[in-house]
Amino acid sequence: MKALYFAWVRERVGRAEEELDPPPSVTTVGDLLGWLSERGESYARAFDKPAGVRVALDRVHARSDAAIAGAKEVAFFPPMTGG
Amino acid sequence: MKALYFAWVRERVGRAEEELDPPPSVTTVGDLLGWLSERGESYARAFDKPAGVRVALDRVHARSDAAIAGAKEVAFFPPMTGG
Amino acid sequence: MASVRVQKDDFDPGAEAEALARGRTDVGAVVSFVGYCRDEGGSLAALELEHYPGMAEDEIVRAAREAEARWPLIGATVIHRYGRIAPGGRIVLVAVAANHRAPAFAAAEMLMDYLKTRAPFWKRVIGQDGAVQGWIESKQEDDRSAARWSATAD
Amino acid sequence: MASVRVQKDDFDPGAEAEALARGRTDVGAVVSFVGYCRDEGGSLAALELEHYPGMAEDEIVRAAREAEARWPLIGATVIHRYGRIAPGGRIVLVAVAANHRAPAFAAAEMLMDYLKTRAPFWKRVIGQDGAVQGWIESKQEDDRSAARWSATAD
Repeated sequence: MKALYFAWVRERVGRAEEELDPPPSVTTVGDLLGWLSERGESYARAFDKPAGVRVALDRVHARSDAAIAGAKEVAFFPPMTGG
Repeated sequence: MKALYFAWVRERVGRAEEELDPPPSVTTVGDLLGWLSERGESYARAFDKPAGVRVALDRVHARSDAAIAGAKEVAFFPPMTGG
Repeated sequence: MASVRVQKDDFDPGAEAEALARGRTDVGAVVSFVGYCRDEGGSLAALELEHYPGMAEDEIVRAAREAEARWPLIGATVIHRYGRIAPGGRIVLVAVAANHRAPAFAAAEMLMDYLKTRAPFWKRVIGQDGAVQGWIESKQEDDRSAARWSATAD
Repeated sequence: MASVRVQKDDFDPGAEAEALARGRTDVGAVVSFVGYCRDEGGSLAALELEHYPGMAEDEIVRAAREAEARWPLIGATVIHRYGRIAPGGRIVLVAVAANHRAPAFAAAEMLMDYLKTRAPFWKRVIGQDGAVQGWIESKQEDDRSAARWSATAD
């Protein structure tokens, strides 16, 4: 799946996008956040407070318990501050 | 005191303004409405449902129990429908 | 502080709203409301608005002062037209500027509710045959809407 | 039905709002909101708005559909800018047309609340020395304001 990072999540991870290939045990958004936080120091900094990071699956907001199966694009970002 | 009539009050009374000289027994807005309703058929038509007529004293909305003493201008009109 | 105008002429709502923010960096929100003459059922040639000159302005200024006392506003403009206004024509403008959106929305709504129920204007219907079809009746709904602002403790 | 645009360029709020009413006689009310870049304390050179292209539009369209399902609206336009915006510059427009003022006000407020809390935009501060001063934090107040629309039974 294609991962996109925005705002301070992008800055901490150090890239704007990448391909992710999580193991089969990673089935939910929450699992994905946990798996990402263990990918090294920069990921840990971005994802160590998972409640602070919002996730969208295929451009729709997704909660922590949402299943990631079938998603082509997953995005990670801070709470929104537009408007 | 100068009386002004607006909208259907003006149409029923048959004039837009006139000088009023109510007797000393007329002390409140409610008294004034009662006194006016007895000035003839056209006034009766305008003032027979006094709750339907709103009153302003010197360009400020006034309730039925407001004293008219000192007022220079009194206006009578239906509920407002602007905006 | 509020600018209040009662006039026969049309107005430019965009220019009025923008004037509240122009050249300033403290305005975060401008809410504007424009009320139009609607044609209910294709039978309306125009609305004719009668008003009480002097009191109309005074009453709108009083409403604006109440709004300013209640919310931290940066500026407000209220324009209310009188005379004949054809369907699609503008009748009223309320524009409010504030730091944040909540006071701007609340003040604009309060001003409109007060204009509907307290400003001395009366509308009557002119039919397409040119005949006067009588005065529009006030709506209880408008009274209830206006009562919100006195019922609230805030 | 709603027109949704996410763009770098500035917009003309008056023209956008007027376009919702032009040539129609069923519109009684147009409420518009313009959000500006404020300078809090004279230290801001600009806000820089990052967004999630594609999802930003989608999310605003979803909010507009929710508003349309909830209130009888005649038209709505939402424009949200991205990129650098200096103090005094326009960031966002919400304009809503309806028969009556209550749905127009309610829908404009709901859309703004949703834009603040659900549309994927992030602001950061550029100081007058040109240095990036970090991301603006989201406000709990905005979440509470947005929660009004799901808490109501209506």
